[in-house]
Amino acid sequence: MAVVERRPEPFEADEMMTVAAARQLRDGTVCFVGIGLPSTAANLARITHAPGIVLIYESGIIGARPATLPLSIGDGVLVEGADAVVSVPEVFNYWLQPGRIDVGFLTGAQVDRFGNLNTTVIGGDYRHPLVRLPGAGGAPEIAALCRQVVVLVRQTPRVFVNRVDFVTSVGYGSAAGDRGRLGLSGGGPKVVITDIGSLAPDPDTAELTLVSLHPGSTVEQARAATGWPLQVSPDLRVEEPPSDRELAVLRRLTATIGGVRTHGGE
Amino acid sequence: MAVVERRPEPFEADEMMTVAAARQLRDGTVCFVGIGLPSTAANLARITHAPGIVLIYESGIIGARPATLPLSIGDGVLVEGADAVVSVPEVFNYWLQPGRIDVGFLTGAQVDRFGNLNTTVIGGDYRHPLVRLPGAGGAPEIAALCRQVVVLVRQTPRVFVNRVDFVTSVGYGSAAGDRGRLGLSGGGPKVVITDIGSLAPDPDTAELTLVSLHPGSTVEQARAATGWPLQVSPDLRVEEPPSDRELAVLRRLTATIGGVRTHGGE
Amino acid sequence: MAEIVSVDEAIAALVADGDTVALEGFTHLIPFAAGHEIIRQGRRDLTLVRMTPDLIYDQMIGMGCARRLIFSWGGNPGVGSLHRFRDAVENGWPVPLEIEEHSHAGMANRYVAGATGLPFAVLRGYVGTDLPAHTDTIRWVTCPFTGEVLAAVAALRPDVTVVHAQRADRRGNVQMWGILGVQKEAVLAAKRSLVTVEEVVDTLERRPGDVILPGFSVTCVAEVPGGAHPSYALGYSLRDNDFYRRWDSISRDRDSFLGWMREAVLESDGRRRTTS
Amino acid sequence: MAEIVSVDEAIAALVADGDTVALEGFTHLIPFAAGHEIIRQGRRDLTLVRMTPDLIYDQMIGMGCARRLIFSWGGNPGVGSLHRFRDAVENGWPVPLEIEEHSHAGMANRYVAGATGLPFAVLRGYVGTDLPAHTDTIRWVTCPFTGEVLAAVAALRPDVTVVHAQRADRRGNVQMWGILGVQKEAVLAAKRSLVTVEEVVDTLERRPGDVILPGFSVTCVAEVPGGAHPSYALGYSLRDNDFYRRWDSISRDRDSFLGWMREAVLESDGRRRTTS
Repeated sequence: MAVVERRPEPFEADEMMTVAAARQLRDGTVCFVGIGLPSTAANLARITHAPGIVLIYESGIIGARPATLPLSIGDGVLVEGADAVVSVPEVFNYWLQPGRIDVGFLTGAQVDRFGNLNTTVIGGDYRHPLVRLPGAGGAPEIAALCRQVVVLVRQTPRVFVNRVDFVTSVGYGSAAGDRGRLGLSGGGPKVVITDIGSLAPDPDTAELTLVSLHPGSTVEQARAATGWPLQVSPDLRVEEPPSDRELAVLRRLTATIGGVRTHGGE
Repeated sequence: MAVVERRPEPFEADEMMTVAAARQLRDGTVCFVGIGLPSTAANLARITHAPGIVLIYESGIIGARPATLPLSIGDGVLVEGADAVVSVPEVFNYWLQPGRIDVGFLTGAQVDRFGNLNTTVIGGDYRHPLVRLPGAGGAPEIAALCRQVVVLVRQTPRVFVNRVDFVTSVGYGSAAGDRGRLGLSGGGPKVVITDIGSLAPDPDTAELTLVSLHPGSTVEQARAATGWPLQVSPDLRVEEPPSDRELAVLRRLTATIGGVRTHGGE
Repeated sequence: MAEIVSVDEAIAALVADGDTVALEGFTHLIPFAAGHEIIRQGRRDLTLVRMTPDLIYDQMIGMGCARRLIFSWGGNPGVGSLHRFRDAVENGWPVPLEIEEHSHAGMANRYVAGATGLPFAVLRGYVGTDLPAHTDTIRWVTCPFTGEVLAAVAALRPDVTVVHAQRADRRGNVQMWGILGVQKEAVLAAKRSLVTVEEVVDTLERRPGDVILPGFSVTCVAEVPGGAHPSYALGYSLRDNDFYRRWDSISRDRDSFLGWMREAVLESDGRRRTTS
Repeated sequence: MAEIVSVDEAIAALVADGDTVALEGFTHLIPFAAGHEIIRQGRRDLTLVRMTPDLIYDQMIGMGCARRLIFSWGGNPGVGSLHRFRDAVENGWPVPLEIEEHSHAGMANRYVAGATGLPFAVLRGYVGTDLPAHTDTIRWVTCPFTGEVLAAVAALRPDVTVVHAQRADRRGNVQMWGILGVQKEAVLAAKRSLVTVEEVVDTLERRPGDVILPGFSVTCVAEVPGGAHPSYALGYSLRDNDFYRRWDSISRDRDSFLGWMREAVLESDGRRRTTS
């Protein structure tokens, strides 16, 4: 039989970002999922390489297996086929707080050099901000208490700042060892995945350092998109492009976000 | 038509005691029920004059309507027809603690002059008691937090003591005003119903005082069964004997306690 | 036993100007119809409490009902900003809006404290963040056994809590299922409560995952079919995700917002659902 | 994911001499078979934890498994005393038994603290009683908002919790319904856990009022039909009230107790239920 050579399917930067995030999740991982890219990535992992992954949504869904992707964290599609649905106090107090979650996904309007996240206010002061963001949601405790945190965020100099305007969620504070000093039980951001590549804390300084590039991205691009002098890991690697299967599942998933237009019981 | 005069049905002292307790419960009362006489009395009230009474058992049953009387607080018969079944932490934290219960029933191996109850130890010291009783169960918080407490206990000098050996549940402490000083939100024992009559706290001193006698009982009998100089209310009344209907329902109920002998899944 | 009334009677009886009012529902079962009735009845100076303000609070804030907002995440889920909320915080329009801001874990525990009759709740939270510096209802407490310092949050005790549920029976026992959010705690924490329901039935047939609020713990029940739209009631309706997306453009501009509110809420009698 | 094993393997693997062990079940779903296996395997110096010691702890105490008991109500419900518990406390037979005594509200909250990863829980309790003078795990904490003083109880973190449930699936997800007690909290508070179940099934069909313990939160599951007898599993068996009544005379006398234990437990292989 002749081997037919195919050109790899072209892909968007956001798709690479989502696939890279999905690859962080091993089978059996207990994963606290936010809405948007994290939800897409976690479900991509569940459908491809990690069928035994346990997805927990802060709306109280444990062991979610949504048939289509939810638009919000509380779409009815999350309830069907889930192992359990619990109250919001229970999901935070019984499941997140005691450290039962392996990986928590987070994002932010600002991410700083030490992986701290801001989703509260930008500019001005707290009472009179230039931009009022949605606020904390579940993020501060996810950042504090999950064994590992994966941050998913697009990389621009406005987002990747030297110091966040407001610490909504703690990464590594202002130096290595700060998490221990604060008594935070979780491990902090293991990796920050962007549309350019991935950053990880330097083992000595806890400063976010470029550890991988997506296919086609460059170190210069990453540096230009970062608001501090970005260090590059000596082991810088290039992420594998999305496989055909990853891309196919991802595109099928994203096409279903929020389902079709429906009337609310009228 | 000729009116047929009937002799009143004879009854036991325990039956009078249970009927008197049932009469304390108005329709619509939210009632925290312990096992034994309280459960019998509360269900008697539900079936006779108080169909809208809400019975709560500490095993987590809210709005119980058992077809037969349970032997234990956790018999399956309590689950059938109940409005809701909640966890034990929920029944204490969400329902008892915030003061949602109108009436709580209690009993004790000792009851003292100020309505304090002992279900812990008698004689010796705490670590080496003469008699080890079952302990507190739900009683301390029922005594503290229900709007009113009704105590059901047979009256003997060993039970009705001047001062309990161990305060498991607080009545009125050692004087009027003690509940307020302790910050207890519930009203304390409104009435102590015995096989001889009823005692209620004196409005000025909070000392338990004889306020009613069951038919056929005497003040002398009550005094002889009480371990402190028992005061008698100037308004001492005699309890109405059980009606035929009360007796009939009560006897039907008590005949069913614990159901018939059943094999546990063998 | 809860009284069964109409939603306009219930709002008139239970919600007064200046009250602290919680409308809860975590994406699911959001009591939109009751919120619209509060807008129609012109309530002012409310302290609005809600974990996720969502569109209903964007509307109430934009219509000037609120003086203060207590919350933990104020966005249009999966879509973007709440423009009326932002306009109030950033520009004081139509009236200035004070905020009291928490995390979800903090807000959930504040309701739990309220529901359980405690003045505060303890959690592992807020450490190292900038929130405690701005929010006085976050403090610290020391464990009397281990000496560890933990976060404490003040109990929430709303004057009124309003939620939507699938069903109630004629004694006012309320049944809800699907995503449960913090509704049970929010009702039990409040001094008074209103539950709007899809339908009042003779008997509540129990369902897996349902929660019952006994009638003696609820003040009023009102039958409002579709009363959660554009949110939803599992088993009765689907979330109107398209309306959530459209709200972004309706609400971005003050005039377009006011025009929509006039037509869809103020000039509606609240019995027909005209919000989409 | 929970591992599915036999009850004797599970006890051998999870319970060691000197461990703090909680067997929970509030009248309903008491894990008798697992308790008997602990007796058969001859465990010693256990700290036994349980809100309502019941017959199973009377048996374990009488057989000398326990050094210490943490509890809130030790009786034979509706019948009378636990004679072996009393004999241990009053006379030190067969070995002295230390006790750590709480109210139900206190014990329930100690499990909640353990399950939620907090070192203590706060409640309105114990005020004015003689319990705090004898129990060091009851202390006091001051509300940082109101200054009010409330009771604090230390978290319970058993080495092992054992409960019985109706069903589990092959991934170790556990399903229970009926009276729920404090089992979920007791399992989540423990470092290791064993759930014995009436049956292991392919798919858990959900039921009204059921609770699911996800497989990732449970260490071991063992299929033991009838494993709660003489307690019961709603939907599978009825409480053997007659045996509870008979226990009063079996257990009143040391020799009659030992004779019964030998025949019904020690010489049983633990696979057939021979306790009645």
